[in-house]
Amino acid sequence: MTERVGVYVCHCGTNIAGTVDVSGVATWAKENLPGVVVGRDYKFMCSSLGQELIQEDIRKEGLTRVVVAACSPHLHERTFRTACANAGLNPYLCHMASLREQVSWVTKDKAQADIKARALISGAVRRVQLQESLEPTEVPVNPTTMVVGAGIAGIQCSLELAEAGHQVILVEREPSIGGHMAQFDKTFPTLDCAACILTPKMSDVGLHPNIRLLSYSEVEKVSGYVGNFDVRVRKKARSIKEDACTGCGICIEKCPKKVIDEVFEVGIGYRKAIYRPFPQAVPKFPVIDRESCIYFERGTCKACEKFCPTNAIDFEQADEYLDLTVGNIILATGYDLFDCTQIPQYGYSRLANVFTSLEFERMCNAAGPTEGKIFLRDGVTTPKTVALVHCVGSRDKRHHPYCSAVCCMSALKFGHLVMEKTGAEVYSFYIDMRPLHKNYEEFYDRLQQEGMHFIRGRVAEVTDAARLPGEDGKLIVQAEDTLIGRQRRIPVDMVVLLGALQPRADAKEIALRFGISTSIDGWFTERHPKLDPVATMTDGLFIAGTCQGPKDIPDSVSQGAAAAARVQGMITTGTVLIEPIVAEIDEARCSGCRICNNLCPFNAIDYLEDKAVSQINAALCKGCGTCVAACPAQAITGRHFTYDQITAEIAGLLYDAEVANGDYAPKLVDLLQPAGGGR
Amino acid sequence: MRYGYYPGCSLTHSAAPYDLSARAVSNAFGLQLDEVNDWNCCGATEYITINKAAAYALVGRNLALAASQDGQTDLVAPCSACYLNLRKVDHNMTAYPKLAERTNEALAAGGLHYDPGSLRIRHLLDVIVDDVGNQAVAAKVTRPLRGLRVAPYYGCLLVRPQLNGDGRNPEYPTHMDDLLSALGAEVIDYPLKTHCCGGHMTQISADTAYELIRRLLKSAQDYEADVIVTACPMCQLNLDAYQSQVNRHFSTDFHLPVLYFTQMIGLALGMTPASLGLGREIVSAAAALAKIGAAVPEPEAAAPRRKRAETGLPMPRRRGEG
Amino acid sequence: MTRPVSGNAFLEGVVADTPGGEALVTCLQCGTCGGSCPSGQDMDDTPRRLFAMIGAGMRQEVLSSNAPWYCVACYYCMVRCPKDIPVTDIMYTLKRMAVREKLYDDRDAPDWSQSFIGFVETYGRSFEFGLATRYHLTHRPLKKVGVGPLALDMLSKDRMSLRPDRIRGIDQLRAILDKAKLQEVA
Amino acid sequence: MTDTPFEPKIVGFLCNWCSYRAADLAGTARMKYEPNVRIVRVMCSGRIEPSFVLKAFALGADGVMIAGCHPGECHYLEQNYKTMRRFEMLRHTLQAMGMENDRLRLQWASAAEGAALARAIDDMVERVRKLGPLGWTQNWSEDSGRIEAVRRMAHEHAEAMEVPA
Repeated sequence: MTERVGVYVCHCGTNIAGTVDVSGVATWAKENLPGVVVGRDYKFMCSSLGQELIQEDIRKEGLTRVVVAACSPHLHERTFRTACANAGLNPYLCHMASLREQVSWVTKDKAQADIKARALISGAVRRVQLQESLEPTEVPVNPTTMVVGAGIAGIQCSLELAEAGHQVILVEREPSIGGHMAQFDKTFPTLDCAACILTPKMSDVGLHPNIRLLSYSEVEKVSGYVGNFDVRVRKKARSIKEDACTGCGICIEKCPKKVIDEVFEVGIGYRKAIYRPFPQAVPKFPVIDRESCIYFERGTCKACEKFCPTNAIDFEQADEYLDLTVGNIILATGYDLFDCTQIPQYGYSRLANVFTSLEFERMCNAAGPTEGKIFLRDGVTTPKTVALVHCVGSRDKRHHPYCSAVCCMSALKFGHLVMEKTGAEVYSFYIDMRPLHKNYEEFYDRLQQEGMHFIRGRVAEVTDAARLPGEDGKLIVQAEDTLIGRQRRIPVDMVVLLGALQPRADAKEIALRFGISTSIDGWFTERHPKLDPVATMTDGLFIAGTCQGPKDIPDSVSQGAAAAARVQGMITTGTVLIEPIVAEIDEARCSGCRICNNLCPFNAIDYLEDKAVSQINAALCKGCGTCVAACPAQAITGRHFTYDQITAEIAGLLYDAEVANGDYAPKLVDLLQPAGGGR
Repeated sequence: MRYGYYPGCSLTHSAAPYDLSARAVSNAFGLQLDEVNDWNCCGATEYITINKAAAYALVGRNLALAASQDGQTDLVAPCSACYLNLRKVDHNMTAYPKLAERTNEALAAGGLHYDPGSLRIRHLLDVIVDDVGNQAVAAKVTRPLRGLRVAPYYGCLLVRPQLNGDGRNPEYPTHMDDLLSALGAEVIDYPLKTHCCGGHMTQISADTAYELIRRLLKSAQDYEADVIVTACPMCQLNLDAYQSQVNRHFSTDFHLPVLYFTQMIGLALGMTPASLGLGREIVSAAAALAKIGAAVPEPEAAAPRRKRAETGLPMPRRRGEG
Repeated sequence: MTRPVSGNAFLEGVVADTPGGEALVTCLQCGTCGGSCPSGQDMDDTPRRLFAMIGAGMRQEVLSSNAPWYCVACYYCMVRCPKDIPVTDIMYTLKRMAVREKLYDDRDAPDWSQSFIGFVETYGRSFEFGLATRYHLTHRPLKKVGVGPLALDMLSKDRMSLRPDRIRGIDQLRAILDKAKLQEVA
Repeated sequence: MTDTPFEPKIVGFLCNWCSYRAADLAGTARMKYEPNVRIVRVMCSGRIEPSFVLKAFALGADGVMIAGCHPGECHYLEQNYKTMRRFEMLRHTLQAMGMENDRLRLQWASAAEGAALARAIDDMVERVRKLGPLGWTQNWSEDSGRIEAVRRMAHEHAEAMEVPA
């Protein structure tokens, strides 16, 4: 069969036409490339007029294939596929050549640009003729959504979805929801207290009929695909009968075992062995920490059980496994704080009065270990001077190259709190002040007026080695004041390190479990950095909040809402189309060697014992083609990227090559690859 | 274990006690040190100041000679400055092929060649801590340094710079601390243990150097150290020989002996002070060593050269004195 | 590999003559170097400032700054620089340029280095006593307090030799160094 | 840049998610680079069969560049590790066929590394330009030993694939 190909070369204004002889190339294609019956150039192919041009030719000229030589397929492939579809041509019979990104914008020499443009077009023409009609498969979307992580971002999207009348399963690792925000005291730039704005939302979550809250639980396993995920959740044993517990808290009161709270109080406060991270915790049920519980250590005590009025204590309780099915998953797993001991010159963990930002938040928090009073490590002395160190682990190639986005504002907030609570002098050591969002710059201005000192210079070291008068018994913060160009030593009583926000320690593991990708640092990767910030490359999986990158509360909330909106869209549509660009096994050719089985990271390939062949689950297959390349029997076809299509494209790209190599090389190719049938 | 040994100029004279004790201690642990044949100066911090190509060639000769000694894979330097120069040249020749090419071009003029990366440049302290191990060291201790408060002084070039992130913690190392505690000493944790001794500033801008030395001595004294322990001849020289200058300059009265970690090991292993070159420090260590029942020998040992010394060139008179 | 900003011969020169110097163009101007420097107080311009001046092509001013000569090579700046700029090595490069162009502010440091390598080139080893005499007595007899007794102490403790040690392969070494010097000027 | 007589033709296989987006970025940023590389888009570098590379050489390419996401950043989680393995195998094959290493290049480029990709392309074009045309005719035909080599490789190829992920 001979195909009738139409080639359309776009000027893109002067973006392409300025460098490439568009009309020349179009005519060249029509005259020289076999199968091409139409060769046109047009100012803007993506305009409705441009699209109509194609559609008209499909109808009038009976085109069976279309090549659009314009911009990157990532921009307009969908546009032209739709155009073709509307004219009755299967969208997968249209192919694009990227003349703008790959030729006109990157090539100086016009003659060379023409040669390359022709190559790309001839490649596309050769390829498109071998492309096949494909039909996406349609699958239903389960209307229940799982949200993983119940910090402010997770809480926000859960509430948005629940309010819209959809079922939500909210999974939280810790005994209570709330995340980092629950640890904070005030929030910048408005200084309203974190608890006051967060706890109402938390109880909404706890009470909402559409939200099933699984706290103290972790996702163990995820399988399935967009619209139909199967998730196994492990509900860790709380040792509390939730149906019996009233949350009266008498057990906590009576528990004789006090331990340092490394999680919620970040090591500067205490909790009991049976505990609730904080008074307004949701759910209200406490949890027994079996590592430190005396009963689990020695087999005696049971004080909690004795005093519990409703017999809610259950020492024998075991982990519970829940198998759930959901249509979409939103990851809002948050961040970890940088380990400040990694910068020894700042003395954290060596010099008592060096604190991390989270320790300081807890100290400022009225419900925290010091009931909101700012003390030195001794727990009694009020500091007279405090230094705030920015960029600890951020903007540093040795740790995290990125800016953590929130530290400047936290520093301003801390400065205000210190001055308000203690009247101490406050010095902020910054590299660049970055108050980016609404009312942030104004907050900076306010702190300047409140008398906070700002020194532009990254702190070189914090030491207790006194050298100059007035330094004895102090911590000396040494830095270059870069605006003066001189070294300065500021003696202070307390140093607060604004540590970087970094990905959760297990971020990469989690990403793998859910089948999404991460950046080198470990932040979850969004589908598009600008235009698709909450979707991931994996359909049905969305991300919100700081698991995607450093963010402050307003941004996390917006992302939570955005992710919810995206999911609602899927739910209302009710069904989802699955890309037909997948791999397919020809049972007749499959030798059952199972090489492909362990090459697939998505477990899309099953081995059918009875037939002794492998089979691909189209819904799970993401179409990477690795198995296709690996199959020694060439039994696997990679739809839309078949062996024949790609080799044809190669041949086209090299239209102007001396065939010299060709005379011998086909032999080679056959040696390595008996050019396999359907591939 | 066999190692190439690059003593460096200081150890031939100003730090002779370091060389003496280094060899004695290595012997005790069965480390065979093969001195690099006809080695030359590493250029200290000076050559690179005047001429980069020559500075690299100068060190290159030592590397080439060391590598040519058969079966030699590890080159040990007891002097931190030599240690850095050797490893830096090796590292940069590896990282920058052009640099290696030019350096070898120069070496060729002397019939030599060095393949970057063919030697592992080590500091003697690292060899003892990593290859011998503190446990093995402790096992050999016969005269624990009990009751002796020692201030481990690392200085700069032992831990900095980190070339491609290698080496110890550049700000807060603890390997010498651990070694000295293994010897039974009371190790003090003072904040300036990796700060600078002034390097060659004692020669060209004394006031700058004296201030740096003062800071170190003060910090060690504040923590009531009996003795400062170093792994670098330059550090030892500045803290020991210039201590009186510093005292005069700031009218302080520091009296802190400065010894080498190898001397401390030797003492703990029960070797005689003389065999470790003790008694040749300018600030007497007698009081400190008395604490562990070791007597400092009279410096008369050094008689022969002394004669010549008195007939030597006239020394400048002390200004503002007498 | 960072491409150095073209059109600034000075910057390009500094980068080209410093292993790892490419990072210079990424300087944050955060001042970690100047803040960490033990002799920072004595410097007329901090390293950070010099880097900005290099970026501005202020050759004359940079090469006549005293900062590089106060560098004690403690490498604190280098291990702390958040951009992996080889600060200390750049200081060495600036010294070499200053020496080549005779732009340094004070002769002491360069002359010290000169007399040091003078001995190295003659004997193959450094010669402390020779340095003490040649440099301190001839070069600045009055400026140096207390080197006398120091030298005496060292002699009496047999820690200073009156005779230089000479390596056997001195001719070989000279041949190598001469070749290298040709490279340097080239 | 293009005043040398010989202009190599290089085929680039770029993965859809990282390296192809890097090429897009290089374009959007108007970074000028050598026009010699002609790009084939595949969904993942894992799709690239060694025979594609041989085919490219066979059809007259003087060099082939394979580009994918950085290890650990693969959109398909870990498929680029398989690419790495195949690349090594392929390198053996081509060496056995007497081909210079510089004609085949594996390049990691994240979607943000347009500049890096452009530089890599410039660098490769420069190297291949130095090597001159592949001219397989001369250095290939008469030597039957090479055919053997390739057979052996072809065999190893099958085995290389068996290494589990």
